Amino acid sequence: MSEILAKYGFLIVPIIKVAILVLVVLTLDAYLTWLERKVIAHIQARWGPHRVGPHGLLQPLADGIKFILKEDPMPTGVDKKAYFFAPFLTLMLALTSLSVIPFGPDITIFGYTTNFGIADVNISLLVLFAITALGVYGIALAGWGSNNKYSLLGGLRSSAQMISYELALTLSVVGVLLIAGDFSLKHIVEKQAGDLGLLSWNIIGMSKDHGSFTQIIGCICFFIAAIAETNRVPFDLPEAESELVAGFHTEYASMKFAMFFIGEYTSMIAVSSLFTILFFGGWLSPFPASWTLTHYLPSVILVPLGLWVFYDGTRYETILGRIILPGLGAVFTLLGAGLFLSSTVNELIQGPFWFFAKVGAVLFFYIWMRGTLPRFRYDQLMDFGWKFLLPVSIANVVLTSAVIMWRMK
Amino acid sequence: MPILENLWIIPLLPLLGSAINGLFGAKWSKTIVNSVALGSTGVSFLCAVEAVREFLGYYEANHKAWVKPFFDWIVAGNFRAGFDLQLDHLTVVMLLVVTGVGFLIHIYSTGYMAHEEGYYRFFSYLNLFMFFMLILVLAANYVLLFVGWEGVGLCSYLLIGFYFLKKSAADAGKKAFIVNRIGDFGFMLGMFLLFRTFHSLDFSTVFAAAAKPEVAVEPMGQFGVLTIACLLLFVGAIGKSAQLPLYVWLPDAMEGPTPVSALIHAATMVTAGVYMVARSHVLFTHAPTAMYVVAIVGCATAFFAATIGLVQSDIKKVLAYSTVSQLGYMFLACGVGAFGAGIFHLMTHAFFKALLFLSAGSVIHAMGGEQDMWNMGGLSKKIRTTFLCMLFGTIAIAGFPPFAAFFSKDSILFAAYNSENGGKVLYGVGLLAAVLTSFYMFRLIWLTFAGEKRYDEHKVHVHESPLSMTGPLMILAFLSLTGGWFALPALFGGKDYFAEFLSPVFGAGEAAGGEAAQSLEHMLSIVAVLAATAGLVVAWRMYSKTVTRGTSEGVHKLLYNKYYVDELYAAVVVRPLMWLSTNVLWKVVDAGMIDGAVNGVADGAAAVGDTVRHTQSGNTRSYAVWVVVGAMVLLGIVFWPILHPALFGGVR
Amino acid sequence: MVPTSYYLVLSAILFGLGVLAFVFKRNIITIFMAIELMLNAVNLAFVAFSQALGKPDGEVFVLFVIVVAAAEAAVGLGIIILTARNRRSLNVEHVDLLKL
Amino acid sequence: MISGVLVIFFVLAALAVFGAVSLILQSHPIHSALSLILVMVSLAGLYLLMGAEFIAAVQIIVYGGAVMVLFIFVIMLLNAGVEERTNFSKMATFGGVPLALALGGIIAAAIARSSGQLPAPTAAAQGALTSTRELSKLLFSEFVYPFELTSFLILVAILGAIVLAQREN
Repeated sequence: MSEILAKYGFLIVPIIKVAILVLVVLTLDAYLTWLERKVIAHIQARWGPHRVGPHGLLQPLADGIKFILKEDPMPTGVDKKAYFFAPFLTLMLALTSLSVIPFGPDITIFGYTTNFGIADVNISLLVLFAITALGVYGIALAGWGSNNKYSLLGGLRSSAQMISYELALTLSVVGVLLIAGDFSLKHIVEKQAGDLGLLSWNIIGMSKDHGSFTQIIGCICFFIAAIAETNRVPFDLPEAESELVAGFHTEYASMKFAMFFIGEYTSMIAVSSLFTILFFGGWLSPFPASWTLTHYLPSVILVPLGLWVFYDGTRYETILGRIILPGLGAVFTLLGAGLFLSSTVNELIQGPFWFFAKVGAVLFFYIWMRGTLPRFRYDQLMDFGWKFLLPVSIANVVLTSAVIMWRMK
Repeated sequence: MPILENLWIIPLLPLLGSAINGLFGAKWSKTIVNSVALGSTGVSFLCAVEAVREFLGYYEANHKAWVKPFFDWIVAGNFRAGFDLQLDHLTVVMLLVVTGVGFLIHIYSTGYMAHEEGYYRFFSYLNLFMFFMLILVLAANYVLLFVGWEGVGLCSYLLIGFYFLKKSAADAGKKAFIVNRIGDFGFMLGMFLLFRTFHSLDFSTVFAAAAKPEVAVEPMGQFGVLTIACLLLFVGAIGKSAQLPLYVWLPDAMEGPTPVSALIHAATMVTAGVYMVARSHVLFTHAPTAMYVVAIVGCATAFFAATIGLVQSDIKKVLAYSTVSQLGYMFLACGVGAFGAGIFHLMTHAFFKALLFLSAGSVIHAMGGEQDMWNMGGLSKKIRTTFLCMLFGTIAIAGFPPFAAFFSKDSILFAAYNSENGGKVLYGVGLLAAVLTSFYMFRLIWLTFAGEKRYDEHKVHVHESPLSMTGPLMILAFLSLTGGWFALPALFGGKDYFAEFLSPVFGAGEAAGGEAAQSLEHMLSIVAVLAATAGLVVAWRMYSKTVTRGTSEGVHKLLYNKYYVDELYAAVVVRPLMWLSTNVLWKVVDAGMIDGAVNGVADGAAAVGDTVRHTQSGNTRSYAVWVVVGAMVLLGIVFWPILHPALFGGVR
Repeated sequence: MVPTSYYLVLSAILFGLGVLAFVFKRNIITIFMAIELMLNAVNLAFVAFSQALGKPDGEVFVLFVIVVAAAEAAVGLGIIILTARNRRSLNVEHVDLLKL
Repeated sequence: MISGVLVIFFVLAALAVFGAVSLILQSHPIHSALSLILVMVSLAGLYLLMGAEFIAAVQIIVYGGAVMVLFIFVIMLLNAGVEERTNFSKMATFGGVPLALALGGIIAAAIARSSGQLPAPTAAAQGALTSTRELSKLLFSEFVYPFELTSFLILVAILGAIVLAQREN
């Protein structure tokens, strides 16, 4: 096994990793939609999906089937190339953007060491930005191609919005780059490692060994700009349903629409991961490395959760629920127990655990905002981007560089 | 403060005055302008006096002229013309005369010009003139002297044409300028020749080189380098000092205000020629031919101008011709080698001629601008001071003892009499001129002051001039009485102090003592007095009684029209020139060639543009293609060495 | 290992195509794109040279070119918008007032 | 034998040329823009191939992400239609295409003739290129004044664009 890996590893391992990643991410997207609907529903004092499966857990599946089976009408007078090309582009770029994100430290399986992610590029941050920069074309082309005034307006808005907020997005990262002195996301994360735990993350920026400074300003700027980049509320003007029906994807249906949908959520995940990596120390545990007990936290969380789900599931109304939920609970419990028992796997799982925990938190924040905030007006959007966000991020760059210079000597 | 060490102050002061008045005077009241003009001139006069005093001390210490280079002006190759100022006894005389008389005339002008337009302009010009004149006098090399020379010419032009609205005035100014150009041309040629000969234009160098014993005196009738150089310089002098045949501008120059006539065209500028000749006496003494020419021209001018002066009716014209004639005397003196006498006469003439002009000005002032003597008469009662001053001047110029001109003119005639080859003739003509002089001067007196009035009482209100005018008159009258007394002892066997004073410059030349000479001189001076008396008597016979302007015919007509010299020049010189300029230079050269060339270029450009214009279709794509063409050409040039084997199948 | 001349030839071809587009197209925006294409061709040559010579200077030049191109795009497109507003057309051949 | 790198090169080059040609042949500006984007992306790939990864990233971020988006934005804003093939300019109609081809030909020929003089890229050169840090050092030491100048230029350009774009009022 190991010698095969040593021989053809460079060919086999990436394929496997890509397969896993796509699978995981698509599922994640699907259940992200579920989560979103649920959370918003509860924010709005509704039940949300609860018909298909227990607590609507099978709703994403139903949606997927619906998307596949739907008819795909094509409006007259569309610009065919653009119309067909746009959704593919969107999805493709969204997925590609995940390829440079390290979900954890390098791992060694069967004596074959590889990075916890698809590609390990030394300018991965730039690559990520490049991909997100191209992301606008999907929307713009969709808006243009579908020969519909609402779509066109949506496309226009999104392109303008993208250009405006990309600057702020890039500039807000410069502080982190100055601290890390490297474009590689992996190194950026490793730079944040320290015996202070979460205090040495970039957002706090307390670290003894190298010049560092709190990136709280950059963090806020980045988050706002990132929301704008992903066209989420309160910056979802390209698809403002109250003004533009559905914006750029008004004319899309079935799989094409699905692609846009998946693309959006994937890019949400990508951006959240980037956010985590840049400011919240990526896969690093918030506790100092010396606190080894905290390594059992996953199982400490999983086992009770599983048990509760099992117990709660047995009292569910429908038979299906009474079958699925306990099963799920059992899975959780066993997983936690397994982790508790095999320390190697436990160590292996630490990084991803924290990473996805943080990403999940960020995603929840996303959804929370959507449930809370009203939409910007267009001129407000532009004013905010150019007159507030950009100057603030520039100021952050200046401040950070000054402080680091001072700390260095 | 040692003025001598920074002598530049003396000329600088008038320049400053001129600049200040010229720039700001327009806004200022007459009082300020006066104070500036008079202040600058007066201070420079005082400085001059102080400088002279210091110089005399300096001379006592080390017996040589005082020269100091202040800064280099032109330095080219081995040629150097610096701003060098020189002070020796000759300069001293000129300096005192210029500053002193100039100052008096400034004072006079304040009264005379009181009611004129462009008051500040007048004084600005006058100060500028003082500046240039002082430069001329103090210059230590020919180039700087030429600067002053041209400068005074300019100022004379400006001041003659002071009433530039009056066409005759403007024309007179132009005439003076142009005639002077001829002389200056000669002067420049002379300078070039001197530089070619002596490789320098500094007085000291040139004269030292010329005074060397090995430099032979070019014998009579032989035209060597020195002779030609001297003659050329003398041409310049002729132009500047209004000698035959270039005297024509001076009478017309009387168009200018009377103080100008007094200062520039009687006392100072016109004598610059004499000064220049005297300054380069070393050269002249080495060129007897030139000397002889000078003597003849001077003598001829003296007589010629006097004859014209006989019949003029304009009071200033009379004085103008008298000036020309007196200048002739000075040149006669220089010509016969009596430079000292020439300078002596220059000084005295400066006094009494300034006096006469100023008095004439006072008369004109009194008559309210009337200049024709036939419309005057019987003024002696009305303006007594002016009358007395003018009488002083007349007696002085006529040459009665003990007035100034008696001594100066006397010494000139004596020198002429003693000079070899034709001295007697020169003396005779000079004597005749003296007779004429006293005649026309007393004619002027009688016509103006004696007899009954020939003007309309109600039109003209005759009044005496203010003190600012009569004051200078009196001073000058005193000077023209006493100005000659330096030479007084010479009559009684004593020595001529003036010649003595100048002897460091000219050498103890013509103080030829000896009993014979003594008696001869007495005899000659008695003759001169008799001649003057003759003139006086004739004038009294003709004009003391009531006279009327008679019709002029015959000789009188000829004289009255100045021998038709102007007409002659007009016919011989001016008209051909006009014709040439009009028909050749203007119509052919200018209109044809120059304008043709310019317009041709313009038309050519227009024509080319007309054809090329069509490439400018306004269509952007065409422009783009043109850009491509240009890029191809450039690349072709750049890549040529790489490409041409490729294009012509060459092998790499 | 790709020979440098390959890159250079490619950049030459791209440049030629850019020029072709520059003279061939009628739409102002497309012509502007042609200019960008030429700039890109030049950039390629720059990078190729800097690779061949082993000096990063070429890449610095490329950075400058990109920056200038960005600025140019901003101003140029502003001009284009104005032109389109005034002339009501994007066809350069309708913008022909620049003549006698 | 053809190495993998060479294969990649040819693929990318073909893409670039195809994009350039289609930029010319497409009649609609937005398709031309897309073709141009294709060219740019493939050029970025070539830069990566040469080891100039930073340039590659900047190429995509600035050109792909900003400039071309601006183009497309303008195209949408002006709602540009299919370009009309007018032929007012005889010069361009008859002279343009051959001249342009000739120009490209000249350059290509010059390169082809002189390719012998070119130094072959060495491994050391490759290594030197990969370092973004070195690039930035050069940029901020030797080329700092041009750098500042460009930043000033950008400022001017921003102001110019604003002045141009705002309506008269």
